[in-house]
Amino acid sequence: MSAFNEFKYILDESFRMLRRRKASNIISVIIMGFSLLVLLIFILVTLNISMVIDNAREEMRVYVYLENGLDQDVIERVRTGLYNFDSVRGVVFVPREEALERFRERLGEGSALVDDLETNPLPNSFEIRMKRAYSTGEEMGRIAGKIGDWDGVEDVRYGKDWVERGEKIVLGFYMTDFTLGIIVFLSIVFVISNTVRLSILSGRKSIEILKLVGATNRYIQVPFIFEGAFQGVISAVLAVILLWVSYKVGSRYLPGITFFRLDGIAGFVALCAVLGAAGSYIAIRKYLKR
Amino acid sequence: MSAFNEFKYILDESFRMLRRRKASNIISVIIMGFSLLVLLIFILVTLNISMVIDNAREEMRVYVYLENGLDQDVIERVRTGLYNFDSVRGVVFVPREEALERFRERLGEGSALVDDLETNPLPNSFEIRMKRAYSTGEEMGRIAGKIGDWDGVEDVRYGKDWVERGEKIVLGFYMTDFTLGIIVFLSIVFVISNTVRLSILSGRKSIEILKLVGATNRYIQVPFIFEGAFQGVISAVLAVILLWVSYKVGSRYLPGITFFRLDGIAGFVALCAVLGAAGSYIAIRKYLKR
Amino acid sequence: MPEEKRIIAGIYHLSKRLSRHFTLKDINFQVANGEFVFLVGPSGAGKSTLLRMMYMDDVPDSGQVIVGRFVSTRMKRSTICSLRRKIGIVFQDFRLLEDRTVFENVAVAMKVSGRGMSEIKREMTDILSRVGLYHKRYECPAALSGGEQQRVAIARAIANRPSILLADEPTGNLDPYVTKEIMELLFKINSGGTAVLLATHDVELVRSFGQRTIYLEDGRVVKDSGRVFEGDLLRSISDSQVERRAREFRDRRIGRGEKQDGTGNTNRPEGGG
Amino acid sequence: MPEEKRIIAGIYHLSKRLSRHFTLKDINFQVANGEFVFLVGPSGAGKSTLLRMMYMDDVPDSGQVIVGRFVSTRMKRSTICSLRRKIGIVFQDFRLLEDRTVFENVAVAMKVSGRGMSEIKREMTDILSRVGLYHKRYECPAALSGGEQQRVAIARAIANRPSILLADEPTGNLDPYVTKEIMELLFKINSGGTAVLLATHDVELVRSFGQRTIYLEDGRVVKDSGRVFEGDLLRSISDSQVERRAREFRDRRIGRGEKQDGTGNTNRPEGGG
Ligand SMILES: Nc1ncnc2c1ncn2[C@@H]1O[C@H](COP(=O)(O)OP(=O)(O)OP(=O)(O)O)[C@@H](O)[C@H]1O
Ligand SMILES: Nc1ncnc2c1ncn2[C@@H]1O[C@H](COP(=O)(O)OP(=O)(O)OP(=O)(O)O)[C@@H](O)[C@H]1O
Ligand SMILES: [Mg+2]
Ligand SMILES: [Mg+2]
Repeated sequence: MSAFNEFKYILDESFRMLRRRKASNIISVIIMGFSLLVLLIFILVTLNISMVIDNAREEMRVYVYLENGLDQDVIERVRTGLYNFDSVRGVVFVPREEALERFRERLGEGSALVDDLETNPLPNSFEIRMKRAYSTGEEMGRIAGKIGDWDGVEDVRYGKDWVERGEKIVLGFYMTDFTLGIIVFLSIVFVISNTVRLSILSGRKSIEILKLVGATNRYIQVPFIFEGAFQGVISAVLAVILLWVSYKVGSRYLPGITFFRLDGIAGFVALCAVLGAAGSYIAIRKYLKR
Repeated sequence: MSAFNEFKYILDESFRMLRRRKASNIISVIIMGFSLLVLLIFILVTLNISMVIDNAREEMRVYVYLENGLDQDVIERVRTGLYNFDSVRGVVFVPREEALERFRERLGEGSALVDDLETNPLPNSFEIRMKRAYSTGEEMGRIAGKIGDWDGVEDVRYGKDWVERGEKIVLGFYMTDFTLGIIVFLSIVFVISNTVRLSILSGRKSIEILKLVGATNRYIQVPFIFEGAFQGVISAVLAVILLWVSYKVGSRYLPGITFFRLDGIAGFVALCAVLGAAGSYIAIRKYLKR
Repeated sequence: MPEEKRIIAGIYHLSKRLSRHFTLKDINFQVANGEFVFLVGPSGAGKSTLLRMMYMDDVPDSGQVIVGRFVSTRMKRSTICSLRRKIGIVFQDFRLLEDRTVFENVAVAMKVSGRGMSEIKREMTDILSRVGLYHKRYECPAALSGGEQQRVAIARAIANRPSILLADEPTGNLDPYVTKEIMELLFKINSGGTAVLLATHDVELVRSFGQRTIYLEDGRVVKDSGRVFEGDLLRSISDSQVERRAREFRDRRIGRGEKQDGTGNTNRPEGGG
Repeated sequence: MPEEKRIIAGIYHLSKRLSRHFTLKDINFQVANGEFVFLVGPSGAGKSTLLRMMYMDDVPDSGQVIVGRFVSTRMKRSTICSLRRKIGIVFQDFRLLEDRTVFENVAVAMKVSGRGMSEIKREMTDILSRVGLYHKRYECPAALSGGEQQRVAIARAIANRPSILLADEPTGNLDPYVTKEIMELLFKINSGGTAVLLATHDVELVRSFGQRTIYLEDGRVVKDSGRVFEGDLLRSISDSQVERRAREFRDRRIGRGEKQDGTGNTNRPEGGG
């Protein structure tokens, strides 16, 4: 009976508190919502850039140049060998004629050069697409080394310089992004936890009085924790909505950018609820101790 | 006498208030400082990226290919003509032999192709560096069009496709960055203005009492405005210091990134002072009206 | 003695509905310069509300309040602070600034009246000694007993030597001995020319002094033991001793370079019956 | 009647230094179950501080406070709330929750004691009528007069039918008529078995009732008109009428399924001289 009453009263108290502390709640939710919005923007930008990077990585190819005048079965043996690598996703045979044609296209306005050639200096080749997870300079270097020793293989190339330079840039980006991410994340944590503190500061007096009339810590605490969770949810939802609106506007100019998945959003909102509750719990503890 | 007293008292009151409302001041400064830190990070990243873009833009060249076997004075006339453009910063003559050498280098591992050539198919050319402000596809297209009609000029090229594609990417970046910048800026404004509101919420009672003992609005207001300015300055300084530390750490991994200039920082701090003061003024007005 | 007959505060046909349960109805009374008036009534009679109207923290629904040269129906918001600097108020719930010491609480009222710090320091000793709190001048209200807080409130109200003192239950938290001292203090201030309107439920206290008493009940004035300008009361007001002291007091103020009496230049005939 | 002799609250050699100016020195007294005791002393004598020690809002520097089964020197922080739910407290400054109605202010004390909503609603009518505020049950403290606020504080303190009621100046803001009613109410509660310790500066009030009176002055007990377990007092406590009512009251509580008396099972002999 009493436990049930306590539960009921605490719940009741929690809902009443939301109404009573409306001004401070609205202000807190605005602060938290916009802070979270900044955090979400950061995450979304990181997400989209890393998707661009992944796509670029998928474009990378290893070229296996074959010796001139090989038998068809040697070529087939090479092909089979290439497919045996775990890291290889696909192999395409490029005849030397097609290679020259492609070269001409790539030169673009300098294509007159090709016309001046009397013979086709290019060999037959295989073009290897790597599996996404193995599209690294390291792995490409490793298989290139092996393939280079095979019979009938003249040369293996994968734009070593470019790949390494690209990987350096990507690493730089991730390092910077990660560092900034930590700073931004900590900033948001500080902003939100201090907002909770500031908000609870104005409830000191009620806490004092409730303690004097014999309320248990739980009775006093839970409504604040509930308030924290509520603020967390509402501000998370606010942030997501604002982000979504910006996304809708932004995706007109930058088609192809992605938004968060629905389960990610749900998880984020849940996380904010938990963090809001925890923040309130920590902030109120010191008023209860005395 | 009385005006002097009022001035003295208001000043005195302002300093006392900082001490009295220490908890709420510290909390507010933390919230604002970290919010501003996020804003500053955003601005600094934008700044550095746009410097990279500017540098890339400076690398762009217009190539003027000359007809074969021109007289030296025709070449000189072209050179003079090129220098007459306002947008041209420098002109370099590239003999056809050097051009072939460069091409060989650019092909890198495909340089065998060049060795197969029997004659040098490349012409003499001028390489034009544009002034920074004119390094746009539009301007390059404009002068390319004019130069193309000159005597002795075979062709003018400036990597039209590349420049246009690059400009599209840069435009996309600036659009995105600008949009995000507005969102981030507004978020920070909301966060800070609401922090001021939340902080003043806890001073309501003192305001009420001061009004009842006959204090003028100025006497009540100025200390809060002063507090707002103070919070603005301290949080701005906090944000700058935190940013500078992150910058120092970050610049080990990314040498070459720049920090804000000292006058920019001073301006920022001053701006925060003004905004803090204005925020407090707006927030307190409603308590004074009643 | 025409000067003494001036009305420092007048309430004319004031009505104010506060809630379904309570309305102040057609209140009429005036307080003369230098007069001492008790406002008596049971809990919830409307004493505090009436006083609140006099320091213009609330506005009547109809009727008028005139305090000094300030008229409730012609008040701008910006002049309310001038009014409050001319009157002293003891609030029933003290209204002390929790985060300031006793000294600062009293000083703030003097500061907002534009008085110099050296003057404040000089007078503070006297003011705080009068209420017996000089030794506690650096304590904050939280470290004071109920009665001590009440005395701080009184000290603050009299600090500016107001032309009228509105005291709401100023001895509710005081023991008989301190009550007597405070009442003597109030009479002394009164005899210096300050009109006093003292709201209380303590009928004993009122009876023991025999001053003019206004009885309030359920928002109505049910009895007014004296009327300004009626024979017997006039005599008591223009008592020669009081008058002399009042003049001395004013002279001192003029000596300090202040205006003679900012709140005293309205000579309004009695408005209500 | 050995049960009546139980001590519900005892203070043993309590000393507490509050500031340079004030120290409670070696306080000793006990309150028996169902006793009515006045604690009288001038402003700043230490009445409120002493009461604060009894509801364990502050701890003595030395000595002991025992209330019911709670011993100040062996208290865990988590049991303080149990103590406070067993006693009723009227605070000198009311301590009402500003943002709640009269009903909610009283209900919150009943809720934290785990009482059901239907019971709270049923009893509220009676409690609020007793202090004459039933018609104002939906008002917030800001809309109440000083005396009305005080009565809310009293209502809250008696709402849980505590075994001991600590009342700090419960009639300071009340007019004589309401004061009489409240005192009658307190006596009625007392005669139901609740011990009452009433701090006041109102010596008249104390004298008129002729109850046991403890005089406090400057932090010392200077006189205690009665001692528990001394002849005359014992008689007055074990007055047969009081006893009968007390038993009825307890029986009713048992009938509601509550423990007989959570605070009454410490039978500690008098500790101090
Ligand atoms: N803001 C308000 N809203 C509604 N009712 C109010 C408000 N303020 C006061 N009242 C009501 O007006 C009545 C008069 O209140 P007031 O404070 O003037 O009484 P009082 O004479 O000062 O009593 P006390 O001696 O108890 O202080 C009370 O019944 C109170 O409940
Ligand atoms: N927290 C504190 N710090 C320092 N001194 C205090 C503190 N609390 C109270 N005092 C001092 O202790 C003395 C006793 O205070 P207390 O409140 O107990 O008096 P009281 O008997 O209740 O008086 P009153 O009738 O005026 O309420 C006072 O002089 C007060 O200034
Ligand atoms: Mg009142
Ligand atoms: Mg007290």
